[in-house]
Amino acid sequence: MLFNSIDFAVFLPIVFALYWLLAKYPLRAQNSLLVIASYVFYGWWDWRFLSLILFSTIVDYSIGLALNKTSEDKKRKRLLWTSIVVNIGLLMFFKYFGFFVDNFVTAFTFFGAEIQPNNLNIILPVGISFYTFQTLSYTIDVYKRKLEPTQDFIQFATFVSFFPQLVAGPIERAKHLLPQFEVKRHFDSNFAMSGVYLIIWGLFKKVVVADNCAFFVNQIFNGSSSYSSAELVLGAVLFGFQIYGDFSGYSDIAIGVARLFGFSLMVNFSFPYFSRNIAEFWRRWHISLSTWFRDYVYIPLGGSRGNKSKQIRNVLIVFLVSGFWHGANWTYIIWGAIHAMLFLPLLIFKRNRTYVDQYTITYKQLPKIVTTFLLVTLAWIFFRADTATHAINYIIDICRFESLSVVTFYKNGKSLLFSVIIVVSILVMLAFEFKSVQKHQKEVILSPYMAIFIAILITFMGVFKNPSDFIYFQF
Amino acid sequence: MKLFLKKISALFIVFVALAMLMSFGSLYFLRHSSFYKSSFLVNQVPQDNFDYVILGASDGLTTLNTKVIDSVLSIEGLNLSMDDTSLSSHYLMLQHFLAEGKQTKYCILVSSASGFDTYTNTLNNNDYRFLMYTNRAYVTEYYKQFPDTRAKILYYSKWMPQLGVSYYNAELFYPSLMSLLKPEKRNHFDDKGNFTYPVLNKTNQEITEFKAVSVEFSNPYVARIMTLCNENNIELICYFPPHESKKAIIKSSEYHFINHSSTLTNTAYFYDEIHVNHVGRQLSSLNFAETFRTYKTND
Amino acid sequence: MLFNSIDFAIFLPIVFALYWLLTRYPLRAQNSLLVIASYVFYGWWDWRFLSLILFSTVVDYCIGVYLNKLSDDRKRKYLLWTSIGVNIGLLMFFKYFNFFVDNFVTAFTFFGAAIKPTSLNIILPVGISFYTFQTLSYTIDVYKRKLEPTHDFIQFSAFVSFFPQLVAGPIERATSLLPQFTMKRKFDKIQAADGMRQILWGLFKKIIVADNCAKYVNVIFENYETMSGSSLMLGAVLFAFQIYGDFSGYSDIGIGTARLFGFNLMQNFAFPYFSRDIAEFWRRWHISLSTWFRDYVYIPLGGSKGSILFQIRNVFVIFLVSGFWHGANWTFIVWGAINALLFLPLLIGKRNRVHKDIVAKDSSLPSFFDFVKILMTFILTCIAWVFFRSDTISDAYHYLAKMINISAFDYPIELQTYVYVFLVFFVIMEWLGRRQQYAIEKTLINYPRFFRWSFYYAITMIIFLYGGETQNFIYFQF
Amino acid sequence: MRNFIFKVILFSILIVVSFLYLYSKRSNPLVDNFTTHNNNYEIINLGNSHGANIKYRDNKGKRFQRAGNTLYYDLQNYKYLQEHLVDNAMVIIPVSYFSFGLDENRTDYIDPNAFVNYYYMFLPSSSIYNYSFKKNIQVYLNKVKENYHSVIDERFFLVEKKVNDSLSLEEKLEHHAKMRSETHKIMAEYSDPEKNVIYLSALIEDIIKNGHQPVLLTMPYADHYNSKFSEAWLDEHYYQYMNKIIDTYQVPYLNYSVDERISTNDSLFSNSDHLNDKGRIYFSDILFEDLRKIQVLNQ
Repeated sequence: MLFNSIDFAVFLPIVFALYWLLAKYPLRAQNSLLVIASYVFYGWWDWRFLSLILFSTIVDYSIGLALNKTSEDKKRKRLLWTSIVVNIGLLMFFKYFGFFVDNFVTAFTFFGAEIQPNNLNIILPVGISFYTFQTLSYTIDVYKRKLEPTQDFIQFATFVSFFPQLVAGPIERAKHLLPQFEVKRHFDSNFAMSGVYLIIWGLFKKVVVADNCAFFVNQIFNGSSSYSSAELVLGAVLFGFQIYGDFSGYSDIAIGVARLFGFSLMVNFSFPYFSRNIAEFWRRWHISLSTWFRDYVYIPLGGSRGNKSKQIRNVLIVFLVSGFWHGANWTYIIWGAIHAMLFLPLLIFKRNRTYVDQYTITYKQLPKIVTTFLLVTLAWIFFRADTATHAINYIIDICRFESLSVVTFYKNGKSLLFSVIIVVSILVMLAFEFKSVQKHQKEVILSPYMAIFIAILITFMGVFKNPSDFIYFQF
Repeated sequence: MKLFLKKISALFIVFVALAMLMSFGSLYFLRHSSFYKSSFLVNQVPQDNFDYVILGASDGLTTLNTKVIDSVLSIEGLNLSMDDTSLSSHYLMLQHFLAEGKQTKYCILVSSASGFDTYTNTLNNNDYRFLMYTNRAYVTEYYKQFPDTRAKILYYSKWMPQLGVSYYNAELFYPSLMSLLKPEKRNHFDDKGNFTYPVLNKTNQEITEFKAVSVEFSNPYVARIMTLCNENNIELICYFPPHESKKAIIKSSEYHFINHSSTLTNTAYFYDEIHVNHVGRQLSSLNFAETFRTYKTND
Repeated sequence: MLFNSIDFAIFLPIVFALYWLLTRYPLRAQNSLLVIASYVFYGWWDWRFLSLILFSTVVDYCIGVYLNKLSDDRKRKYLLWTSIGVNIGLLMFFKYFNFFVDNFVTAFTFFGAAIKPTSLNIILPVGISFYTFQTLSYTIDVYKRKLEPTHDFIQFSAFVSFFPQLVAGPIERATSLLPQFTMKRKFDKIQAADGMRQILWGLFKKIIVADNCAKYVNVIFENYETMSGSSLMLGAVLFAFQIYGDFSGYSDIGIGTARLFGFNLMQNFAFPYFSRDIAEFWRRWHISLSTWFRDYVYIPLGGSKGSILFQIRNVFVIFLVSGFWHGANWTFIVWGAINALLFLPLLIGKRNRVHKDIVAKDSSLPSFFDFVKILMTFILTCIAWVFFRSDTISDAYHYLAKMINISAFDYPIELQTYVYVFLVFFVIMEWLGRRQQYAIEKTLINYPRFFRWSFYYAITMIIFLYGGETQNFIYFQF
Repeated sequence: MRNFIFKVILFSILIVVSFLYLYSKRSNPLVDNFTTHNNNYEIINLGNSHGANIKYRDNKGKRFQRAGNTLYYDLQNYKYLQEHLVDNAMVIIPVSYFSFGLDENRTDYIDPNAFVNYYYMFLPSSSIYNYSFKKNIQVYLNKVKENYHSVIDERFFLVEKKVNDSLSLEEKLEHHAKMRSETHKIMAEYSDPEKNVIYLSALIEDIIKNGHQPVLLTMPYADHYNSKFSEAWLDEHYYQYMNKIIDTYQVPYLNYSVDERISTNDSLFSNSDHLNDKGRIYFSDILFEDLRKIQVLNQ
């Protein structure tokens, strides 16, 4: 069930009403309602996915309990590894099986042997990477005794399948979200109103910014050879905004919906395009995922202790794995590698923490921001291209510079209209975000007047004809 | 909780009211513009009586040039075709034409051979161009009959216009803003409703054989258009425009028809398989004028 | 003599000059000048009205004096009721006699008996409801020993017939106005300038806002059957502006002229259309009348003490009587009833005291939810105004029914653009001045003198050049 | 105190100055016609809009008529203009069918003071019928307002809707005659004819007293217009009074109302009771010819 679809618009009020009607009853009633709602929400795509998430929940719940019971180390380590294997195994099988088979075959044909691969047509269950990582974080925290495991299965099931953040994150840490399920939620209207404003803002970013950009991005990327270099560059830039609008829009809606039910989820994006260097970009982009990798991959590997080469190795591993996490395709791995290349010089010259506490931006830093944005856009080309070769050709076409015409953006009334809408919507988005950054706010806070203004923009500038899926659904 | 509900309803009501106001405004300005054929007919066509009216999709729009036909036969014609539509929209356009109190002696129904037979009960892509006349019964009834969501959105726009105007914002909202400044601007058609495709550098070779396609006029809308024409004593003529590869074969039927599907035998006249280009249009208009003259004389 | 007529433009300077020439003489001279001026002003319509006001003044003066002399209660109560009887009786006779006769006849014909009514053609003396209420407040205050009665007849008649507030209020309370007649007034330049400014703003409200809207409101209300829904809505809104501009304009001119003579009258309108709920609207609309009803009807009836049912009864009585006070027609009673119905939920929910302070006290724009409340209250009052304006209740009902159909979304009738421009300017000025006694009292204080003068010059020229056809004041029929 | 009064006076002077400026901005053609005289006249004519039918060849003769004028103001205009006439000048007094029925200030107009306010601008207060000082100020203020709006706000002058003159001239005159005759019949019975007779007699006596020559005249009307008035009606409302005055003062009287040289020829009329330019020239020649005969007679 898409967030920007009519079924969700009907589903949400019903669950909201039921949820707060049950406020009088004991906590279990509310939690079980949430589980049912989440399973309905998740089953809307394909009910067969439900079995998968149920399996993963049961396994991790029992491991959590067992970890708590046994105190002797060797056993606990074995339990931990079973949980990791089960989760990563599920992920590997559903998401990357096809990828490994194809590459295995190409590798062999490379050596001349013909093998007929019997790749089963595995449909990728939506949001699998998100909730597997979430349950994994639970078992690891329990193993490290940072967290008491829950005895109540329903509570754990709601934690895993909490529908706002089930399908595309933010990947919640058990330490942060699980306790909220144990305590009774009281309705706070200001908190809920801030959730509503966040939903409106998320919808704006998704329906107006992302979907409008998609109109040109798909054109340019699908026929990238027949466009001038200026158009190709603009295509990449627009994809940058498309993916940001799409993904941060989704997270905002998720956080907003969670607030309606009294839960507070962590911030997933804090204005990444205003970062002044790549290190800061990775502290602001998809915070839940990057912190997950930092806590459960980077630090176990030794993190930033040890000598320089060890640090570089850890950084490379984290970037490659997070790239690979995004999808079963070489392009994502290369995308991760590029970001690693950009991140390393900062690490080596110890400038990766410079802007940690400098929140407000000064105009002098504008060139830094623009260069960071261009570097990130360069990486996005690989992220969006279908195959690595397509991305490389794309970049080569850009460097040819033989024509700089941007005619596709105004060749007929319709494309001119879309260009105007895109420019206006991006300016509006950046204006609001700039205001929030300068005020050192964690998210864009809309006043009622602004909410109405944004809602009007959504109605008259949004793309409703063929509601495109959230990009992040394929990961 | 009560405060939250009050705030939410206040926000929602003001938003709905504002959106409704803006969309009614945009429909109002569209009604007073001539951007689309439906309001062009109301605002920029002073004459009330015509000798013939052309109803068709993109083929009707680009095959017959009423100016040529009018000069040859010294009669008065109007081209009301709209691209990307089907026979159901032509029926609606005829209703709209009559509702404006205008009269015509002949109605030229242009469609490809398959168009007369196949009928899919779905809304056409450009049927939204009648949305500014939702206050008229025949328009809402038209939208009501189709099951798909787009038709439902257009139907409910009678009371909540922002549904239609926001769904088709690129096609309705922005043209209305533009027609606020330039009400007389037309969307790609001249003051008689004609449009033509440019002459691309197509190959110049003879078309020798055509694939035969039989036509039984099984599309129910042909009969409905026929009854509507009879009620207003209009003479219905079905016209088969030139086609690059298909030839329409019509067994005897109760509809008058002019079958020019295979008259143009050179690819140089065609813009693409079913549309003629500027030169092709000139030729087919002259051909049509000749055959149409015989109809005119014997009644 | 209308405030917006040339006669008044000549009458005022003369009285002003004479009045301040007499400052050297004892107080009685000034007061007697005021009495003469007021009687000339009132007699300008029809000198026969003078006898009525004189009679009412004499009666209440004597009752006031006797009330003070007597001490045994039964007699005092007896005197009080005579005063009430005389005043209300006069009012009833002149204003409502025909109304009762007609309804009496229709009631009878309803039962089949046809009676030929002998309704005399009584011309309604202008402002009768205002000064009768004023004298009544005097006698009641004296009865309750809140006020020492005056022993100087001239002073009392000056108080009753003080021309700026004689014809359409504000209905001054004896406790606040009478003492001002006993002291000597000294000329104060700032107060006089302020008075002139208030007169100017009152004229602007009356001539530009009220008269220009009246032109369209009359057209819309007379043939509402043929009008589209949106024009009917426009008509209701324009009438809301017309009646506010007309009545608050008059009060401002009245208060302004009183200030020229050194008197301070109470504020009659505190920007009622910026109120956030009906209760606040009734604390800001026609303050003098609503406080009069509150003190002399609502509180004696038990006010907000007693059970909730009791309170509801009191509220209904107040609203119906104040509606009926506005005119001898069922529409006014229905208008009062509607306002009562709108007021009840607030009373029951104990939320009628919520909005006491000024809207958006510190910020320059109202918060969004205040804005919605203001809008809602305005819409409700407009619906009530439809009943106030229509001739019969069925007209009003059909007017409202016709408003809610598909034609409500057509384009309303064509208004000249300058009407819209001035209405928007008017709303902005009222909003900027919402914290003051009237709209432009202090808004321009810290601007240079040249800017202030050009502003007044522009307003005066606009008043002359864009004024609507002179309509007499609506409130003159009450 | 003094400072306050000084400021008030200064402010009001400012207002009065801007009023005078606006007042002087645009002259009024009617008022100029009555007030600017560069030489004495030998022949003038009074009367209402019908008086415009006379066209003088040189500046010795001048028209002093006004649309919808009444006999009372013909008298006052004459008194106002008499010193500008040479001795034994000729004064033509055209009288229309309805002139005897009108009251002095034309209170039958929709806006009762629309007619008289022009006279406030130049006639002395003694000759204004129930003159009021207040009204005088009102007129000046209205003039200021009018000048302002005509300069600033063109929309003040409503552009009359263009009547689709697909009707032929003949039908137009017939339609106009029917409409005009009905209003004129009402006007004819609006007020007491006796006082108009008195005004006309006073006018003629004054003219004779000053040694000028009065001439009564009935303007030519199209047959369409005449056919609407029966003989009996005309006698009762018009000829009865005209004959009485003619007999008492032996005034020369020219009656062109049914002169077949003009009434039958529709092309001479701009509408059923007013001549057009061609008609005026043609009628003026005839009139001056007849006037010369009378003058010879009198010498």
